[in-house]
Amino acid sequence: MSRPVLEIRNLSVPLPRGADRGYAIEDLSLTVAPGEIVCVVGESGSGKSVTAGAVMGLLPPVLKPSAGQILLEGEDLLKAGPARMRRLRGGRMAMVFQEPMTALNPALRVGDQVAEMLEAHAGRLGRGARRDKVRQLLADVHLPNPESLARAYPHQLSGGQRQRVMIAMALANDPALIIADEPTTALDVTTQAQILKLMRELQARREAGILFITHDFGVVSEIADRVVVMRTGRLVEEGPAESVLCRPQDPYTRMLIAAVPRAEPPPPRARPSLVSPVLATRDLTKNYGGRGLFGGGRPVQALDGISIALQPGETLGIVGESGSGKSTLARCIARFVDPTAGHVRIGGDDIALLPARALHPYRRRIQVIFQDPYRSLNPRRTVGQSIVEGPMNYGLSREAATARAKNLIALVGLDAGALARYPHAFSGGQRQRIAIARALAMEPDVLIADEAVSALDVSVQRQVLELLEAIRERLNLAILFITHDLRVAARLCDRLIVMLDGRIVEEGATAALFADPKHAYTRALFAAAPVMKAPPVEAVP
Amino acid sequence: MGRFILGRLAATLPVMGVVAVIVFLLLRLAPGDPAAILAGDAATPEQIAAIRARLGLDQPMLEQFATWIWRLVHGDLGTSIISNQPVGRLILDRIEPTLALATSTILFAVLVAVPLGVLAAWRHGTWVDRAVMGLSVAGFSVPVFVLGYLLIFGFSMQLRWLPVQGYVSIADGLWPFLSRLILPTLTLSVIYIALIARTTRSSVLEVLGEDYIRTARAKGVTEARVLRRHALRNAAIPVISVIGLGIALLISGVVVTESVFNLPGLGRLTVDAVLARDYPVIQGVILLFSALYVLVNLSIDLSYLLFDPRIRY
Amino acid sequence: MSALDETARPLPANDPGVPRKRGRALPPMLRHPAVLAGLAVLLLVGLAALAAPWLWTGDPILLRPRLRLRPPSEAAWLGTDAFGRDVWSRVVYGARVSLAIGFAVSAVSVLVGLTIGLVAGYVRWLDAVVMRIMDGVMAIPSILLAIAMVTLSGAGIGTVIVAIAIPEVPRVARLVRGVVLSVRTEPYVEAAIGAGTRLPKLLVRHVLPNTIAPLIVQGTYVAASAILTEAILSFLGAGIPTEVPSWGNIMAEGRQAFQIAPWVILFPGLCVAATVLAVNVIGDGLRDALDPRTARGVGVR
Amino acid sequence: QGKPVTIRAVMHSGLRITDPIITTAYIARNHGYMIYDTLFATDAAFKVQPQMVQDYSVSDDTLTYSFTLREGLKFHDGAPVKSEDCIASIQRWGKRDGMGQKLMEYTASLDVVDDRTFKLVLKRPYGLVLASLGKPSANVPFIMPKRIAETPADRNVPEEIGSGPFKFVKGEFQPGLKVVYEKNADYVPRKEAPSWLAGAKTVKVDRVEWINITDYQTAVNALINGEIDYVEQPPHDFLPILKGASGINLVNFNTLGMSGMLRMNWLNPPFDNAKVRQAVLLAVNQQDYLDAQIGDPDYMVPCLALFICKTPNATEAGAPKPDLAKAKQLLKEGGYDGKPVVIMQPTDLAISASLGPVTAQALRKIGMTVDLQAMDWQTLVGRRAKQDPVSQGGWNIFHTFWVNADLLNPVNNVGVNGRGKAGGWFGWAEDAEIEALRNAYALETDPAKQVDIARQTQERAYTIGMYFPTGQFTQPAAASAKLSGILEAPAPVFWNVEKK
Ligand SMILES: Nc1ncnc2c1ncn2[C@@H]1O[C@H](COP(=O)(O)OP(=O)(O)OP(=O)(O)O)[C@@H](O)[C@H]1O
Ligand SMILES: Nc1ncnc2c1ncn2[C@@H]1O[C@H](COP(=O)(O)OP(=O)(O)OP(=O)(O)O)[C@@H](O)[C@H]1O
Ligand SMILES: [Mg+2]
Ligand SMILES: [Mg+2]
Repeated sequence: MSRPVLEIRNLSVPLPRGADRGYAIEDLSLTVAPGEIVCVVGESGSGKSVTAGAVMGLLPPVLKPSAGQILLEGEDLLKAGPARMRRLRGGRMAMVFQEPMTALNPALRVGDQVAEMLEAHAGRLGRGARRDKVRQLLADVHLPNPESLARAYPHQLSGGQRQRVMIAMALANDPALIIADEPTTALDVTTQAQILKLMRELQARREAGILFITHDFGVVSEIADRVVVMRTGRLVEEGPAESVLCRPQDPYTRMLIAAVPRAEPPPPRARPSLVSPVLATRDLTKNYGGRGLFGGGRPVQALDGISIALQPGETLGIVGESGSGKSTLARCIARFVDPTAGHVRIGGDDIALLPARALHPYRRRIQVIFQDPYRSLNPRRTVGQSIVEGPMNYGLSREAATARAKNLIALVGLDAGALARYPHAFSGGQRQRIAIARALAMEPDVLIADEAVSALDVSVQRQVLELLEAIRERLNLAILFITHDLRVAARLCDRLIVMLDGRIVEEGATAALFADPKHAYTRALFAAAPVMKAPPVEAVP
Repeated sequence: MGRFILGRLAATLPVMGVVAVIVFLLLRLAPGDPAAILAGDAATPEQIAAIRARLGLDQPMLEQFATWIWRLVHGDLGTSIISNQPVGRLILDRIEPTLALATSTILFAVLVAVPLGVLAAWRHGTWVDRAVMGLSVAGFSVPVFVLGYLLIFGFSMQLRWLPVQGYVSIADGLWPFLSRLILPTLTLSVIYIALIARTTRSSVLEVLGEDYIRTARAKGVTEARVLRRHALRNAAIPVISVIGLGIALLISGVVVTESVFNLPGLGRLTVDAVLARDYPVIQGVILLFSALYVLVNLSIDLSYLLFDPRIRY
Repeated sequence: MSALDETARPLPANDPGVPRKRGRALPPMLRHPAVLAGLAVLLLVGLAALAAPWLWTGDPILLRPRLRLRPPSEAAWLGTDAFGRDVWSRVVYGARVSLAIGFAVSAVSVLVGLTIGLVAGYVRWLDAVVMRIMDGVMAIPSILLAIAMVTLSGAGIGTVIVAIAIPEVPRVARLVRGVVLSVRTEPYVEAAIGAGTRLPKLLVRHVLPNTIAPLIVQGTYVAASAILTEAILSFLGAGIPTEVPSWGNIMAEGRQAFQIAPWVILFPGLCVAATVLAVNVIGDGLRDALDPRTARGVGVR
Repeated sequence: QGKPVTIRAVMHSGLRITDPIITTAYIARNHGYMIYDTLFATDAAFKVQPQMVQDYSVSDDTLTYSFTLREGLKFHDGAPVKSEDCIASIQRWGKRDGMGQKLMEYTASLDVVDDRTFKLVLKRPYGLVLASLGKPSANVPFIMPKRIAETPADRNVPEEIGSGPFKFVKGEFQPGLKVVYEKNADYVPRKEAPSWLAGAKTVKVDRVEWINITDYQTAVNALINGEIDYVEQPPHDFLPILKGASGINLVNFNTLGMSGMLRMNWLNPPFDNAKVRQAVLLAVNQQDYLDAQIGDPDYMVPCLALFICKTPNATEAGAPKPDLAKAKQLLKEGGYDGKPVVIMQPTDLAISASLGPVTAQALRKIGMTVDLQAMDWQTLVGRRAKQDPVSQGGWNIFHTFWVNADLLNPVNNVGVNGRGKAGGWFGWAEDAEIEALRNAYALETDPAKQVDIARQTQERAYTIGMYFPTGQFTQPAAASAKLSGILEAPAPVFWNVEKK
């Protein structure tokens, strides 16, 4: 094998004092050969981004590498001066970031942003030549209509298109090394699949080494030549993709791999007997916008005649790409927004068009768990206060509510001391448990989980899903489970609904749907999902 | 877009209506009687009453208000009670110095403050940052008139570089015009510089933390370019809106600065009018100032279009 | 006068990136030497104001026309003013009034603005009406509004406070309304709605606390600018009556004699500058401490 | 001929009302002296001298006055000055001015004899005909064209046209800011040397600009810096600076000076009681006022003569001497109940602003409760006209000041007007005895007897507590050394002034 494009030797980056551990990364060594894709995986906070930042020389000032070497084509970057680093950045190494929404300057045309890469490095290129090159690059990443697209602003592009622009930008000067820090995490599955395909294709053509950071083993199995697993700043395992995925040595790796949801539905449970549904909607419609004297914004039909029914003890999954109206449906049912038309029945009563005042008795019966665990708890109130608030609103005494909170906090797997603490003292997964406890405290009939696990690490995700499963069993709850991730849906749901553009395009029992998706969109969704090709691994051998 | 502008213009009407009502009520409830002022030292109550009647001040308030608004809608700001001149003409006579002072202040302040603010943000946490911020806080701490006196004392009385007071129209020569504008501009811009520099700093600081700045740096673009092309433009909106909101501050400062430097502008016209209870003049000028404020802020809203392509009305 | 406060934008309801212990917002700011100095100055001035009668002061309004405009001496440390009153006594007693004005104006404008902002932010149909009125008040040049109001109700501390506070109200209201609008879409607020919490409780428990940090910051700026505005009102002849010494009216009365008796204007001027500076510095410190965005690291190797 | 010679002057206030008949504002009077001429004028010896009038004669029964105008008098619009113009002007002035009203009361007819001659016939002998027509201060009977003088007496004249030594430049007039006058080339001065307001009004410059600078600090700095030539009333605190500055002269043009006045409201308690008023007069000390107001002994004239020291009517008869014990006793006798006394203090008028606090301190010393209310001058002007009780926006005490020329005798000194609510001056002092004395003074034609009546008037005024004179003072103007020939006069005049 030829000389590696990137070689990190015994790199350590200390954390500032007061952090939860001493080093962001500690004694890390890894190499990337030309034409190779090296995936760095690890849970959140394991030091993946810091590694990328250290290579690019883009660490925040508080983080300074204290030991080791970073060799880019043999040159030690830690010894390079600012001017030299500037030359290398974008020249010999380039980076693609996680958030395509924010990584592009919203005020500049994308073509100019790509061209800037050329201006900064290939200064000799004339204006016209630059324009041609930009067009070429945009075409290379399969952007339609490169000519006109170059004149667009970032907000006029979809997330996938933006990520393609970022990749085009990275490719502009034929770098030896491309670092991609979770480039697909923010995209929906179909787009993610396209981007991954693109990266493979480019890498095959260009012979650049790619350091690909991700926390998703599905992605790893799709793209990696070699895998590096990190945990709390240290390298725990490394090797060819094949061997790490199929024969993980380190228990941590095994645990990670085991946590990856399989895209196979578990065997169908005994369906709850058909009683009258606890929740049903009929022809639910919601239009946004078009309001106001002078018209505020374009009108959007977010929901278009949705009819669903939910039995006690049943879990109904709703999948669909971003913007398909899943959250809107949840919010209409919970009456955080007012539906435009249609019916929402709780028990027998239609609450769709009730005025806010009259809603009070019904609120208790539907509870929502939100996507963002960091924003769904009031940071200024203790966990206990947050949990007892609802029951007390419905007349429970403080003592009784507190007793109930204690039970629930135990039920969700936290100790009673948690009640006295504030949300910031908990991790994302723990917060999501607290949110579940809060919802359960209301003794609801229906629990709506809107992307309740999407923001969590796979390992944590798995725990929360298990919790929901357990609760469903114990309390005979009806759950409306909203997700964009088919694998997650497959694991939990009895029935699935596939949404597209505010409409239901397909509906059926989970297993049946997986076995034989009817609608083209559903099939596309299945095809795109990154799937672990390796056989299942038990967490504990 | 045209629809949007029209809509926004229409939305300024209620605001101006509120201003009109407030100003009118405030004045009519105020003690002090222009009739008594006109009547003078040796006047008898009957004379005062006669003058009140002639000025229409004995009419019910609602009627007075209706009359005023009716005339206003027809472009008639009324006639000064004291000097008998049409308010429109008084304002026209006085508008030039005020505009000159305000414009030069804004220009000067922006030219000084924006680079300072960017510098402070770029050198965040260093002594440069602290010095710039310290100075601009200090700028907020000295009463305008004290600063004015100090500048006159230093530059006019001791150094004799610049005239103490007065205004010369630009039509009568550039240097005479400028020389009389320099000190008032300096005096008035201090607060404005402080305001803009602080906003620029915090806005640029915020933008510098954005992902696309990291992207730009990852491209190997020079720092100067990062600041100019990526940071400044995206930081512009808060800065521009503070310039607009600061117009109110500026107008307040103008009132004081004009009396310290004897600039025959609108600020003094208003203070004089308030002291003389010259209702039509006060109403006219305040309405004008408010309209100016509203329009400036409207055009600033529109200027966002230039800076942020995401905004599409 | 403090459009400056527009820089004090509402803070994000919480900040996922940097977990922070509750109540820890203040101490880091205390570590800033400038903020410490500001607090020290403010404390000093505040103590002096409280202890005015024991600080070797005489009657601040006692006229001794025969001793007018005497330079600082043993008898009158800071000299005398145009009425022969002792400048030291006036400045020390003036601290009471000026601080009271700063405090009262910020309290009044914050309280009124908070109420208006909360209501406007939460009661949809009131919002448009109330905010138009606020826009109207904001469009009127504040100094002119204040002059007009002082001449309206006669000079007095109360009037001056109200006159300075009213133009500040719309700014506070807008700030609060902004916070409310952003907070009301927070998931935890929706969760509370879902838990059946009714409006008043919702506002007090979940919305109000978010406004406190920006309001404290805003309040300090308002206080600082109120002290200055009072001076300007006095300068324009619409300030606090001369029998109630305030830094503003001491300076305004002394400006006549600026060149022959600079001490009359110098000492209160220094006090105003130092106090306003101190309050502003504290405000900046608070803002930096309370706003996680400024704490975010920015840099390049 | 090069650039026009221009005097730039900062007057005590901005000119807004250009009609010197409808307002008593001194700035309007000064403006009047620029563009109008008078039939008679007072000279430095307080003698009334003909000005526009060539000759006049008085019939033996002293009832008929006949006036002949000088030849060649022309208004600025080119029309000759005729008798009808003078009559119309006198009649309009007679509706506004106190002395004018009195004169009209006694006038049977005013008739044109020919273009240059007119006749005034009295109903009964009246001693102040010439003194009225030659009245030096507000309101001065200025002569305007008939068509303008026919403007109703409560309405500003539409045009500024006179026959005086300067012409008003309408196009450059900015109310409250700037007034421009140019030399009236057609003006024919008298042959006599100028003396006070009488004699030759010879204009020696091309233009005079009055610029209003509200901030005296700035005005004085501008004068020192050579940007302006003249400051009419630099506050006394600036005089040491001006004395020290090179190229500046202090010109005490109004040697007669000015006086401050403490005025109580007779309608409201406690000052509806003569004993309480008396107590106030005994509590206050003129020297305190002068010290607070002026400070510099060179410019203050302690003087308790109500009709002004160093003038024919000067006397200290009846003047109170400070006596706190007696004051306290009178206060008790007067039944003062401790209710706060409202003193209005005009903060924006430097020269009157300093009087209020002094009074407040004096009244507190004898045990009165004082509410010193700060306000701007125009609020004061509005409020002092209110006859209501204090609780309804009335008042107890205010201070003002006068040019001494306005106080010289019982008839023109409004402070001793005793007509109460029926035509009295603010404060509404009411006293039949003093009114009788004033009438006697007006009708008396023998100067010696007039002096005696004036003395009695003063004694009576002090006894009943009509007002307290807070002291006389002079107010020099500051002028650039380039100016010469500034005349002494009770008003600042710009004829005879040369600029190098
Ligand atoms: N600017 C910073 N200041 C202090 N500590 C930091 C900073 N940035 C990162 N860290 C710390 O460094 C460690 C590694 O963080 P890093 O961002 O590399 O994690 P990651 O593996 O990329 O996680 P994720 O999957 O969430 O992106 C974490 O403990 C984090 O708290
Ligand atoms: N408050 C709103 N005002 C206007 N349009 C809205 C609003 N909320 C959602 N929409 C629009 O409604 C549509 C459906 O949005 P919704 O949030 O329900 O999608 P989603 O399926 O939950 O997507 P995601 O997976 O990204 O959460 C989208 O086009 C969105 O832009
Ligand atoms: Mg990361
Ligand atoms: Mg959603």
